[in-house]
Amino acid sequence: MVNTSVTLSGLTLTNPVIPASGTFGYGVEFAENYDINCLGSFSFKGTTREPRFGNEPPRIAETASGMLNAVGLQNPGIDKVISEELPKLRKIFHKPVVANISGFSIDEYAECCERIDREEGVGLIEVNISCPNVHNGGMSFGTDPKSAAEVTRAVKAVTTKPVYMKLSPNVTDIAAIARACEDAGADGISLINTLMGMRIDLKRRAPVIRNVTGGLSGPAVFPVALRMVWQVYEAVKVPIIGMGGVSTAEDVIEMMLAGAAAVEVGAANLVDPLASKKIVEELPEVMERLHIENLTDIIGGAHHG
Amino acid sequence: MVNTSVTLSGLTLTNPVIPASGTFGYGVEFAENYDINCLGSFSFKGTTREPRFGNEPPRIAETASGMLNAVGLQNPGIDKVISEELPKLRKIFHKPVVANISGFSIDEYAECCERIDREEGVGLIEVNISCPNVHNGGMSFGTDPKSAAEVTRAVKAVTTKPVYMKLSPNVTDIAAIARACEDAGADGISLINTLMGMRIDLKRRAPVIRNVTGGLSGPAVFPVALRMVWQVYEAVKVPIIGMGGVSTAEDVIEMMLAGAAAVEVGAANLVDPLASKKIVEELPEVMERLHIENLTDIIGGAHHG
Amino acid sequence: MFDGRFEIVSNRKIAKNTFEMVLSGDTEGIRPGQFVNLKLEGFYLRRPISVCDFAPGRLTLVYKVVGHGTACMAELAPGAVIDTLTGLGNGYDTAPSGDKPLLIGGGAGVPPLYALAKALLAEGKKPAVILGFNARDEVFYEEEFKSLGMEVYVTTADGSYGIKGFVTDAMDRPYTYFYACGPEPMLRAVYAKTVTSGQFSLEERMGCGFGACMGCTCKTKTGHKRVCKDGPVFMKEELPW
Amino acid sequence: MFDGRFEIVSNRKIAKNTFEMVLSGDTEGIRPGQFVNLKLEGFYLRRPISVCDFAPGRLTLVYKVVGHGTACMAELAPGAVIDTLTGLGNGYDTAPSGDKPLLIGGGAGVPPLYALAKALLAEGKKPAVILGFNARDEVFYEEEFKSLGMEVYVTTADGSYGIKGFVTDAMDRPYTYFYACGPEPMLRAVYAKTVTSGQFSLEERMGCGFGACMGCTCKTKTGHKRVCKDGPVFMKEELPW
Repeated sequence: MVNTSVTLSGLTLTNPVIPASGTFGYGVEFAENYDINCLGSFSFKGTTREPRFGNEPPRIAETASGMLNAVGLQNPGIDKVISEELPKLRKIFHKPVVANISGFSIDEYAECCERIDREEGVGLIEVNISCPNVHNGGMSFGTDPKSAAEVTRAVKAVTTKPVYMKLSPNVTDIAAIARACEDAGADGISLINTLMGMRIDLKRRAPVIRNVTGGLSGPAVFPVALRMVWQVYEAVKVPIIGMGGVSTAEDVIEMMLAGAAAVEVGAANLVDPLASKKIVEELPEVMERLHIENLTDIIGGAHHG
Repeated sequence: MVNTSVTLSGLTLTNPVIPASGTFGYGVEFAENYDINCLGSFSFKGTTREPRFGNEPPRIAETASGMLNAVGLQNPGIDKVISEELPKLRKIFHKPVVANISGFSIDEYAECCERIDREEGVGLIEVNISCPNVHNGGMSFGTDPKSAAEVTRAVKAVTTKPVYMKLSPNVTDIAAIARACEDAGADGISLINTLMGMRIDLKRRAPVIRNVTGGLSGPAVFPVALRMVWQVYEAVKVPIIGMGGVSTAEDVIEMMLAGAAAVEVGAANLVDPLASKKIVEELPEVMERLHIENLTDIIGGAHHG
Repeated sequence: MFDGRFEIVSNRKIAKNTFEMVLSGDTEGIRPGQFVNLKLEGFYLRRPISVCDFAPGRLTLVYKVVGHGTACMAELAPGAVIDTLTGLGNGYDTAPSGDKPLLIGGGAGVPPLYALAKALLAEGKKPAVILGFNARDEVFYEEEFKSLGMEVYVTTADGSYGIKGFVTDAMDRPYTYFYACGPEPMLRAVYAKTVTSGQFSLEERMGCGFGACMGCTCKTKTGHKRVCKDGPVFMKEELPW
Repeated sequence: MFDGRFEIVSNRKIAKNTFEMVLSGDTEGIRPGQFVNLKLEGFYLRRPISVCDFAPGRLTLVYKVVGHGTACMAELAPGAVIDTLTGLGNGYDTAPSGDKPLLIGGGAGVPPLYALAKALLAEGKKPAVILGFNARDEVFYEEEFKSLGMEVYVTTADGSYGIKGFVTDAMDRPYTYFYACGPEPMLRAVYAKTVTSGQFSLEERMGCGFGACMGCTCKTKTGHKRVCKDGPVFMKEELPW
């Protein structure tokens, strides 16, 4: 019997498969399709202090082996998430959840993280400083080491649970930003958020997405995500949650060989509502084929090659 | 009859389709398959002062809707290119060619550009300051506005033909780098070079590519390329050669609507040796379907939408 | 939501750029006004198509070729199998229809009204339908609706067939309730003209089609709604028009 | 190079992870030792496969399932059409072979030697062949070579069939020239052992397969060579081993 469990800053997951924020809502839609307790955990919809409608539609465009989204942090706001979503979630999901928090100011990040930190059932806080779809909606924080460090420090000062900073790939030097977060006390790094991209409607001669640009996700970005996980693994000592185009159990192994301690599955959930469940189920068989007994043994394994 | 001709800094091309550097050699292989004079032009293999073997193999990996390469600027060196390749080329190609020049120092860029500038048949110089596959092989110059400007100034000082700076997408602010090149006298901007990516061999538990990372190209990167062409179009006044995953005549139109005055076709040539020819042939029909009479009319057309 | 595999029985052109695809597969739980989401080879996102008609084991879709995806759909041959999510969206509520509901469809908005008409007739109601198109060569399903034994009014914008004008030019008749589906400008024109209550089916670019990605959210008087999950059918009273 | 469409006639397993695919299409200009490059649905890069046998209108490929691409190839059914580039690579030179050339193939390196053997026999020469495998269940084409009427020696690393050991353990016999194809370690062992001149076919990860991308360049005594275009066959004297 292979061992699929992994540990993130003291938090042990039965497997490394974590549906990514923004592709899994607050769990309810997927719980209608399968028992989501088979997952290692999941990262809930990026939550801000105020309720947000997000961007005007259209918010979605298709690309080769991927998609663009510019949802723009639509969410009910931290009050409703705490008063309505989390209680609903506790009924259907009995494992620690990853709380994904976004913001527009350092104070907002700190306030929301401090409040979510107190919530039962929250196992880890993922601080999204990399949303490409809202004006200074975090991405500005995630593209500069200094401000990334400031957010990290502010959040760490008011929280007790592991804090993972979710980084943007739209940068020249991802390692420098990861290092800045680690130095500022981050318990881990989560990457990549989406790559900024766009599509144009040839008939209308205008951007497909109302917001003009959107975030690219799906298998198309997997090689870029893998490269950045590799670079960050060489730059920091804290655990990494790797994501970006992961769609199969083999992708999970590849991400972990690059340095990820756990893996988030994003766009795949939108194309196949059972994607994350299937990955969890395929994992042991793929591990056996590759002669992997303990999944934790292969974290960063390709670096020693 | 639609008009497919476009103009780059006074250089008029019968159509905007230009096979990209590194996917078309010095033209010979493709001339065996079709008359390459149907092309607007083509950008020859990145040439350096010294002959280079490039990186050790394996140099190639496959990705979803794309590929990674880490050829590492293999080329016969400027002497042989001038004494052997260009004479061969003049026999089979009767249009101005785009000379792609790479280097490891500002002096090398200047020296090679000065020499290629004098060559008959060279219509435009594309300065590659963005090769991701060799240590300080240009990409270091292309990821910082100051050094990008220095290379531009050095090259402009010793050349008479239009100089286009080829930029790397592996940056936080592509617009700032494009602006720096324009301010330093660049006649145009050429983008994007490849996105840095990687793949790992699950059986060997090691990177597929010996160089560890490689440059991602193919349809997977098209939305990122389109977004950067869009951003650069809003940042500079000089013409843009857009590239990155272009595979069809419709992709050409989409790139031009984003702001490209001409378009390079890269990886598509490697999968289908006739790809560029087919795009040239499809272009008029696609223009008619989209009610485009003069291709130049749509450059940046999606910005006014 | 159900995840099923459907096999193509037939796939034929029935009007300009308009095709009818009949599939065999498990249609359990499908309701009029819902849509299915098709995974096509070579495309990353699924293609949402409204349900035109269904019976046990049989599903009929009528779709318009508008892009590469639907163009590739039109090329599919009988025997091909499509991974299909069914039972998506809320569907129509027939309860408030009264005995003479008016069905109003424009172009690609016509198909879902067919399954609705059957359901209303099965409830012993007397629905009438207005089918709006741009021109004669785009007209489809007039006979199908007639053969259900209901009043059918066809309008064409260029007057090349039926009543010249828009669906709103055929609405001056008594009705107890309405169901409208079509392009937003048409829906807004209907909204402005209708005297009764009714239901609108909206369209929006979708990511997942089952409520996860928030890609198709719209604003309503009762809050932010996901067209794919909380819709695509909305009550007239909900819409902030 | 030729760009053609080939239809699968048959595609069957002939040994462990090893399949034989027979295709119909234009084989004009194909030479022994060359390869074809297949465009498979769902994969961006083509799959280069060495030519095992060919006749007017008929092409035979023997391939090993090593990854997702070849695994999907193994699933293809007769009737499927594959966009195929043919006439790739230089191929073998039979002129210098003398009258008793020795063909040495290891695993996936065996197939191209079959077309070569036929060509040599057609020139009235008396080739012998050594087929090296890891174990009995991987052995293939022994009968095919025998039925050409030539000496065939099979080696298996585990001794489960034929001569126990590697191809080099079956080389102690007179020969005028050699042609070797297989994994590089095997080729280097052959290189070290051979007394005569000969030719090696090399393998390398390719981008385009027709000399454009410089993805498969190798170093030789006569300069940098592209395995796909200047090779895959190289003279013993060229290799810097």
